[in-house]
Amino acid sequence: MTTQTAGPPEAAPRDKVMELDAAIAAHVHDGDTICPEGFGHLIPFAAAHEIIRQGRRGLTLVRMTPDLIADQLIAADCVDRLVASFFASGSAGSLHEVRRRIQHHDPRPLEVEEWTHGQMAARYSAGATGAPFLPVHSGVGSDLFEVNPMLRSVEDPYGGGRVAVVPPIRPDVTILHAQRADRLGNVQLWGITGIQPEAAYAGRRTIVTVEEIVEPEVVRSDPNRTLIPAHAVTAVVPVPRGAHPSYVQGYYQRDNAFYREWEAISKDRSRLLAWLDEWVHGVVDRAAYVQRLGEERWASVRLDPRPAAPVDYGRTPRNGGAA
Amino acid sequence: MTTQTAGPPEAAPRDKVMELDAAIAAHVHDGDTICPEGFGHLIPFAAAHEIIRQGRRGLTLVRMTPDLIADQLIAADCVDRLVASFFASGSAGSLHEVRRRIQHHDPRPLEVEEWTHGQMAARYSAGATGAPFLPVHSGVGSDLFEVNPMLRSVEDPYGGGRVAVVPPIRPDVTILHAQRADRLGNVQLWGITGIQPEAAYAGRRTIVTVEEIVEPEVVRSDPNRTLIPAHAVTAVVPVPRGAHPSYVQGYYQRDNAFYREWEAISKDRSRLLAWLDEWVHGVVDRAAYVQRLGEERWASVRLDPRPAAPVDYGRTPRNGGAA
Amino acid sequence: MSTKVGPEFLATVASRELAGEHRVFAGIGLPTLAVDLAKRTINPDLELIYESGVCGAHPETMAEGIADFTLVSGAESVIGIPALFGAVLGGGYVDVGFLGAAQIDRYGSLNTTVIGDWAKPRVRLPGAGGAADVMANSRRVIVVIRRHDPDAMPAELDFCTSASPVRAREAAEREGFALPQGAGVSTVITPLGVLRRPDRFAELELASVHPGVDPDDVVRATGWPLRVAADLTETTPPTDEDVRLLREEIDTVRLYLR
Amino acid sequence: MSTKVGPEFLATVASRELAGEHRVFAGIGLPTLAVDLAKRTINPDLELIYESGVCGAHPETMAEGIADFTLVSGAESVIGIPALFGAVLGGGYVDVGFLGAAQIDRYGSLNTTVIGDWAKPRVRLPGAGGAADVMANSRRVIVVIRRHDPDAMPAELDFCTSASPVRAREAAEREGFALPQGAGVSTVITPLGVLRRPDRFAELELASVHPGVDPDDVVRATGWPLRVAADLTETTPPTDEDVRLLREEIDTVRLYLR
Repeated sequence: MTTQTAGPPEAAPRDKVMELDAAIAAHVHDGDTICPEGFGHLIPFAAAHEIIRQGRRGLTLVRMTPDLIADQLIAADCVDRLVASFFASGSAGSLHEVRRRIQHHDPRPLEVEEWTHGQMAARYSAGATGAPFLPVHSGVGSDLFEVNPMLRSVEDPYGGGRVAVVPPIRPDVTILHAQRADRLGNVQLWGITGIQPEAAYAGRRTIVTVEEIVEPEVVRSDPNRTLIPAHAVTAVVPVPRGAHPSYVQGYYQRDNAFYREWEAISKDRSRLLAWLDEWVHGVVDRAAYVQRLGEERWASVRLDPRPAAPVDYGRTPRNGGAA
Repeated sequence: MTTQTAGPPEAAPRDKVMELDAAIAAHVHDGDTICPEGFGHLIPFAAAHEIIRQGRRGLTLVRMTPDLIADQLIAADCVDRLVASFFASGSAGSLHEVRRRIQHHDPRPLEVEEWTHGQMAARYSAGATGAPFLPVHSGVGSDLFEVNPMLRSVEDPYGGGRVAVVPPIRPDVTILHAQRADRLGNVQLWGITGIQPEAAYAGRRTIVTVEEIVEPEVVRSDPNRTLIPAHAVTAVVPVPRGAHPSYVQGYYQRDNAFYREWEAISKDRSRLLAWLDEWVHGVVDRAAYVQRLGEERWASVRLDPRPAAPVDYGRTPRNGGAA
Repeated sequence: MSTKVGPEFLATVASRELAGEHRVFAGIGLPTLAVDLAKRTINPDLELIYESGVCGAHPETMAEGIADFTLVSGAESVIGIPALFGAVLGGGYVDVGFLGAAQIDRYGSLNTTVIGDWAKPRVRLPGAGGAADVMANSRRVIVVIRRHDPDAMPAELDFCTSASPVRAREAAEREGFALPQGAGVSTVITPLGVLRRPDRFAELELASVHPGVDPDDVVRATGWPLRVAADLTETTPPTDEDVRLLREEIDTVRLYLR
Repeated sequence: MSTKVGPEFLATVASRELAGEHRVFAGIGLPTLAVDLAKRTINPDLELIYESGVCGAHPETMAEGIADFTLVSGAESVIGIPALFGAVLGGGYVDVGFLGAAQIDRYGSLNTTVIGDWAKPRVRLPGAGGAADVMANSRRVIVVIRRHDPDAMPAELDFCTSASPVRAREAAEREGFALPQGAGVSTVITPLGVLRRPDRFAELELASVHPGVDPDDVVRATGWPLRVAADLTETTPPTDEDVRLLREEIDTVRLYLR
């Protein structure tokens, strides 16, 4: 007899606004499993840089698409183990620090656990919902079973045959970036929303950095836009431009030029470490990074407006309506 | 060796706008399993009344909360079998036609399949995603297993013990109501969105009635609001006020007075049949029903505006942005 | 046994159970009144969650259903039904669930399905709805029941819709099931008194009697040999302000105060 | 063997495979060009689906990634990753998936994981991403590959990331697995020719050679004894208008046309 323990979130106060350094210091510990998620959009670079600055060690890094954020965290020696379903960057090509660690064990090996996107999505959903496992479609006939003992199977009790299943992800800390939140931690995001709601619920603690803290009335005027309710959030941190060089729908574009530069930076380990010295250790916080990037760079990723068509939620008329 | 067959949706033309009578005639057949869903909101009454008018027989009616729409479809003798997780109306109390059929087999028995809300939600999710089953938390230790042979269990392959599981729902037709859609069938809804996206994907055919057909530009200005993409929709039908006596967030309130009247109507079978004669068989279409209800009734459910705060998706500036 | 106390009394006693709690899964009826009163008195930060997917409701008018317009407009979040039952309930985010029942047994198992035989019942009740899911996943469950007699509180349920941890443990031991995370019914508020369970696998016992109620009468009104707590107390009645809020600000149309 | 044709040729041939299809799961690179060209020529109604959750994309500028801003702004729908992999792919809604690979075998199994041993590979490739999910669920898969030699088209894969229906059937027969709904790779477009499978469980065979290519050279460039179709044809090259669209309207910065 065992007990299902999705496990309740750790308690958090009602006003959840914190500074980034304090949030990372309080909630990210050596040896933690962290999920700094965001599928090509809203990648929480500012939070990752703060983790590097604070010198965390022995982390298990879980991300569907590692992206540059993985190359940086791994090069900074924060990470012992990578759990992922893609080992390159869609826009930047190879992640050379990741490849050096895996192909040459240079400077030391990196433990890897490998899934498909659909399997990772199911793992986050299982983690969010307290499901002990979820069935998936992919994997049958592949070699993925051979290199991953946690990819398993069960017999369909409705007679459909054997089915591949995956276990939940329950990270110690989920770290996300989003467009806006209120001080209670109700988070609104749009554009590619990826795996963020499931990752937020799956986290034992969840830190969300946002472009803007807005008044509760803004959030409450459009409750369907709150994809991450406050109860799933431990700390909310205002960090404008906190996703650069990735992007924020409606706020700034991806810095594709930087993504293209990354290949050359990461290919040369000493150059990569110099980059970390200059852009992570060499800035005190995100505001200093934003300033060092300079106005011209920010102008290159600016956007013109493209507003969403209005919607109305309605309000009971003062003089009644339905009896 | 068996084949997983989520089954592709039946092909549909690119412009999916149809009239309601034609959509029901084309897509709802005697003996079909139908899911006219909507959790207390956006209940597709107009479509159900058209099914009654067209005299469908032998349907399996699947709805989490049967609501008055079930009492009406069953009283009109369209339904042989009810699959549900709640057998009353939250606002109207008892559904007396349902109770007569179950308690007294009057005028004849009604076959019933019974689940919990969480189980039904999982069944729709399984149907939408082609999963052969999904694990659920509820049921352990209850008598639900004894009355429902389709509620089963499997052993967690990660050592967590035995887990209750449910099979997919794959209705012949899912029928929904929503605020707006474009002619391609991209459906936008807000307020309580319930099980609608999953039900739309689960349906072999999916009919969506809407308050308004809007230009593609409206939908495409806010793609995150499109909870049901066009590929999951077979036919889209403009039916203003098509959810009365239930409600449409931002358009009109629930007609709570009618819900309260229903108890007395449905308690007396002859009165219920007279009601169907007057309000379903006695009107040619929804426009006639709307007109018969009268301006005073509509005024009683009107709403004042409460607009959502604007959001912006952004557009690449003409003169460049990121290189 | 006739009702000794009115709905104002039951709603107020229920509201006090919400002191210090973060998130409540609220139903319609007396729970609607209880959560509203708690927010206006002892717990203004209480998050109201409804099975329709509304989280952090701030209704401007009293809801007549769990899927009401007034719960949505101005809410902090509205999520889909799979997310509500999956992530919010299954994820262990609900502190307190409010449930009603036609029958409740000594361990807090609930019947909301049928009176009589399932196949052709004497009374067809609403069924599980979200109750069984709330029971399986909430850190505690409070039951408010408008009757206290051996039919409503029998030795054996006609049907077990929502299993107590004791029944779930029996299934776990018998068939190897994982034990659900839900800790079961902690508190039952009846017209005669308040029953509590000392721990997850214990029996309900009479913790307090409402003013003027003889504990022996409560035992006689119960279908199993009800234990009386050693530290039995008298239930603190509503204050005038509680009653005023309920009648003049919350349920002004006397929909649930009946 | 050196490349006989340029990316304009490959993209155009790929685009023609999309005639009459409803929904395509598009990747980045040559598939980006192919789906854009198809929409501008033979299939303006084609729905572009990206694994980032974008359905019905209408990009105003060429995407540099599957999660690009330009794919989202003006799209018909953006859904979550679980819905994209669950409902759209798992639900059987994808007609055509576009995949790349470092290696492909005779039945259309793909390797995108490693060259060499998995634990310490000679080359660490990007891994499964969504490819294995696309393979398991799409009605057909088209592979565009920039090399045609025995390393890229070997007798045995170094690693099977995305299993062909033949490999899936072996697992089904051996271990009782349900057979995935995906029908596997129908078409492989290489720099030398086009390979097709007559049916789901058949071997790929050479269906057409690009202009100037000797079929025997294609057989020699393939790591297994490649069958040549009885009705072998010559691939129809791009028109001037195809090339103009690709160069002057679609990939104006020559990101993928390289």
